[in-house]
Amino acid sequence: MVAKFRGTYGSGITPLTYAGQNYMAVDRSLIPEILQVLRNEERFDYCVDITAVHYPKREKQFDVVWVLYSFARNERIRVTTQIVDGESLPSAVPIWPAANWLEREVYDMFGIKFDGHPDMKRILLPEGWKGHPLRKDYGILQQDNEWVQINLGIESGQ
Amino acid sequence: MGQILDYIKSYLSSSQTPGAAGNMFWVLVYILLVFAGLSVAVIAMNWLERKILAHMQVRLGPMRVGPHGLMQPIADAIKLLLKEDIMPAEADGLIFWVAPFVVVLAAFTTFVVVPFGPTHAITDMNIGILFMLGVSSLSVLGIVMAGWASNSHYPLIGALRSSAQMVSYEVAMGLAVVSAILMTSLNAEGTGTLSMIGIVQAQLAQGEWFIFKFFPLGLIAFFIFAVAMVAETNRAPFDLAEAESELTAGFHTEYSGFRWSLFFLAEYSAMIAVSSIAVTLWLGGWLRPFPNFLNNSTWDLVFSLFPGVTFLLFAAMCFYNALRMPKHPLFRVQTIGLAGFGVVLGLIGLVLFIPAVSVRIQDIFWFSAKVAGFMYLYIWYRGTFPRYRFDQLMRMGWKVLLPMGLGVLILTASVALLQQKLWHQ
Amino acid sequence: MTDQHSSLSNLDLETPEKPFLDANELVINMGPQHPATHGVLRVILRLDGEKVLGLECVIGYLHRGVEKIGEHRTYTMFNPYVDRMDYVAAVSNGLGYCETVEKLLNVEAPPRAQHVRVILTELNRIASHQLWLGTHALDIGAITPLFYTFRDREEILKIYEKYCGARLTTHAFRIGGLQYETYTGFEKEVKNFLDFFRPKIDEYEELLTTNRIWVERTKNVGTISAQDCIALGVTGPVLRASGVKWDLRKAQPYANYKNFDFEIPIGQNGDTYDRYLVRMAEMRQSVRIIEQAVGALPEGPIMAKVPKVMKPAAGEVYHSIEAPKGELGYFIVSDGSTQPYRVRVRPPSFVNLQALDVMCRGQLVADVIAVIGTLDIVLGEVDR
Amino acid sequence: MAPVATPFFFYLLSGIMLIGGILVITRKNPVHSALALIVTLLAQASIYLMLYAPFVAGVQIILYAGGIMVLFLFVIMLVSIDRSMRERQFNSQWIPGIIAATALGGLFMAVFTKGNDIFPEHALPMVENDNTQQIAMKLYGQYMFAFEIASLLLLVAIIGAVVMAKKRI
Repeated sequence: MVAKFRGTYGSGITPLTYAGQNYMAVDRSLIPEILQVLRNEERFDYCVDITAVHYPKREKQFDVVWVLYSFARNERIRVTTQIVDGESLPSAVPIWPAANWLEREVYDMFGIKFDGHPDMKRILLPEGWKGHPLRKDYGILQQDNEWVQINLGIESGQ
Repeated sequence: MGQILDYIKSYLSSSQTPGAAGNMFWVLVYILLVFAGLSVAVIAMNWLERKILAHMQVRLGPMRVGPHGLMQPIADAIKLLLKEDIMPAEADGLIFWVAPFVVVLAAFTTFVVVPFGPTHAITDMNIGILFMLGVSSLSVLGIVMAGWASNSHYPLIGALRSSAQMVSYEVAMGLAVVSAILMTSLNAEGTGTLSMIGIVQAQLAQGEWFIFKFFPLGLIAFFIFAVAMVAETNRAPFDLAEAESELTAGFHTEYSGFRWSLFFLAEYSAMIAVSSIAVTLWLGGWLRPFPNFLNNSTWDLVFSLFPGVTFLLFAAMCFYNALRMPKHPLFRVQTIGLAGFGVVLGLIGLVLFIPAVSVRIQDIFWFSAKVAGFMYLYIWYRGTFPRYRFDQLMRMGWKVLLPMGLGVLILTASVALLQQKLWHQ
Repeated sequence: MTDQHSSLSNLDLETPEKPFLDANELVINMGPQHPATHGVLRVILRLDGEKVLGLECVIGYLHRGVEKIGEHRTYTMFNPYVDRMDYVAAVSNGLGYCETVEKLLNVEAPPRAQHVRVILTELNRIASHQLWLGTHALDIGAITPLFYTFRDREEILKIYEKYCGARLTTHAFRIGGLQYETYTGFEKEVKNFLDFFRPKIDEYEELLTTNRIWVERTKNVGTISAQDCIALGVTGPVLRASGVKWDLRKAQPYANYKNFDFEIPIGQNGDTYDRYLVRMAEMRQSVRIIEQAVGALPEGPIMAKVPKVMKPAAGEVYHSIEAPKGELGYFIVSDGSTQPYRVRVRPPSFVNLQALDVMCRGQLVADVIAVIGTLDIVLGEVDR
Repeated sequence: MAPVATPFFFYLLSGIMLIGGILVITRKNPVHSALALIVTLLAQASIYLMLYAPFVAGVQIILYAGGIMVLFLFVIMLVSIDRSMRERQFNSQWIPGIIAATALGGLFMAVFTKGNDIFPEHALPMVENDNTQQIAMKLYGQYMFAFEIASLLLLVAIIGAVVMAKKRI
């Protein structure tokens, strides 16, 4: 399958394998098309998970990962792509409604925006919180003291 | 002294209820007695419900305050009286304050006409059953007032639900009641009665409890009433007005302390009141089982022993459990307490064996025993059934019980008419 | 897997039905302190009278940053933390995490450890379903099942306590196998439990399955089609009740589930009643699995050869298991150090909760409570 | 049985009714008004009882104080209270008001002075104990037709309400 994709899309796709699991790194520009094709033609009808990994030292700071599953083929695939900080991605909600909350969580935790998402706002952290906690430059004890002081009326949450 | 004795004697030999005889002193005594008895019954129900429900649910229930938690209701009452009485700042003060009293008044006033025996009622009204239904329906007002005055969403929804529910089920309830009242007119004169005492006497005269009359018509009417009365009192499985998983506690969410306990008191008295209606209308009120078939003096004696035997059984239970108490110094007080309670119950039982007492107490005993059976049913329902949804509840009231009630009413009337025709031929 | 499930679902989430009589929409807030939301879930309901036009979940009240903590702990140190997510199915969480790290390290737990893991995980599935049944029935107004299920769940917790000292957040498994050998009499006690428990399922069913009110409250309530389930990523008993015969234990067997003989119960209508039946049947299947596992418990070591200081080679792994609530996935990225570079948990409750909106549209308020109950969410896992 | 302090209770109940009636029209909060109306209706039911008409009293309690008032309260509770609180209580229509009041007062005076000619000299011989039976005999015997007509009218009203409230049946 990946070979077929390589034929179509050329060097934008790199097949990778680790611990017996296949996944492919896809160029940012190919993402909308690849996801669509995976859903419609390759029958990956179940969006298991969407998440991201932060590499602050790289130029393209973020890895965004889609974990997909096909009921018809009983097969899992991971699609990853690299984007720079501040860049946005097309939303997968029109393809998989399940992506709704998952993308919101990625936005909440990493600050990656998804274009075309129906309701792009924080999900786990309160509205108005500053910072995105799963970035590597966000300390484990760090918090939005200002928010805590205004909304909870206490000096610090710790 | 002699005068007082004469006075008491004149009462004891009277064949009328004190209200009908116009004897204000005895009316007062009766009101106090009924009030005290009701309070004791509610307290007992509180303990029994927790215990019975607990045993249905493989747990023990209250065990700490007193032996087998016997003092628990008293501890609860003290707790409720001492609790802070909270009124929400945005509440409508006067209505919030009055609402629980309205509910309690409505629930207690119904007992004016409840016949515990042929002479054991505060008064006998010409419109007895109508009065009971009317006054008990007034408690909706208190509930609506409470829900509205709390100025909060959940109480308001609870109040709306409970009033809609009560108004709907009252219709089916009324139809069932009317079909029972129709049966009272099956006598030579062809006139029935609405008086609670008259209804029971009609059953005695016809030699049949109305539940078995025109089988299965009486049974169906009784069934309709039995369902509607659970809905009327907002108890499981119709406890939508206080569904804790949906509305936290319904109309009394914002109440606390003493006023909350008034709602509690009213709920249980209302349960007892509607059960009394059911017992009076269908189960022969104060009549002992088989008053017409087993009516020689031997059977009279046997049945007059029942009250005393019941209390002796309770006493025996107390002694048995006192023996089973852990033999530990810390439990000594509890063991003695339980045994003491058993002694008191046993003494009451022995007193009830005195013929003069047992004759007078019999009616009250049978009436209470029948009502107690209903109380057990209430607890049983609560332990068994899930809760109806509101639309299902309404559908049940309007689409099942109401047509059924109408059908039973028409059938009863037709059958009664036929019988009367035959009678006159 | 038939093709009908793969067709695109036609979910239309944007246009609510026009309110009847143009009455004002009523917006009410349920929770976060509400007895029927199973924790701190806040639901904002848009109502027309008592009919739900739409709802929005507000979550995050129990957010503890488990994923962030994971990046600052070594692989071994993070193990107990995962128990705190789905705290009623802590053993399953532990199994998922340990297996994922084992994949990363390229080791496999020895057969005896695998067997014990299956026994404990399936016991945990029963315990989780029992807790679900009790609270779900309580929400619908039947108070008695709660006490029955807690009485029987106690027996499972006793086995846990004897095995590893903890009852709820057990931390039963270690990366590479087990820390503790089973205690003497373990097999006998598990067998005793199975004998004790089998009639108890009948007892629960006796109370509810044919109970008229229960059936009326659950039939055709919160119905969700198979297509919608797949589109929304809903897994676990909810998916199976919609008629999709999919269970990770069969589809992509992990641990040593392929050695055991069991069936995947499915429903047809995807309503609350079917989900109830599916979970009841799952308890029976779990009993079957445990019976087989206890009967054929192999001898041997319980720990694979795992380095004291774990330093998996750089790379990333996604592994998922069938937790009682659905697919529980772990995505771990290693950079070759002693601490995971990134731990991502794919929580079943979180994704399943998304379906609440779809399932509640057009139902009544009282049904929302039934549906929250039937989704079987644990807020600790939703918020992490 | 001898009536107990009849004048006292009559004046007491009348007083309650009057106060309740005044409260109904002067309270700004419609819920308070409705509750005051219930008090009035209950006092009225008690006066029926004093007139040895227990059946009418019972019906008054069940129908008016119980059923209708609860439905009435329903509607009121769903109405925005805040708005009606802010609205002006009286419409300053003094002239029509005075005319109506004078006319009503005149009517009462006329009835009070000439009443002896209109109404029979003494109360009808109704015994409390078979009051209900008598009403039943009259209602289902003498006035059967009127009773049936009235029930038909109510049936029409019910059907009309259902048709109006439910767009599709």
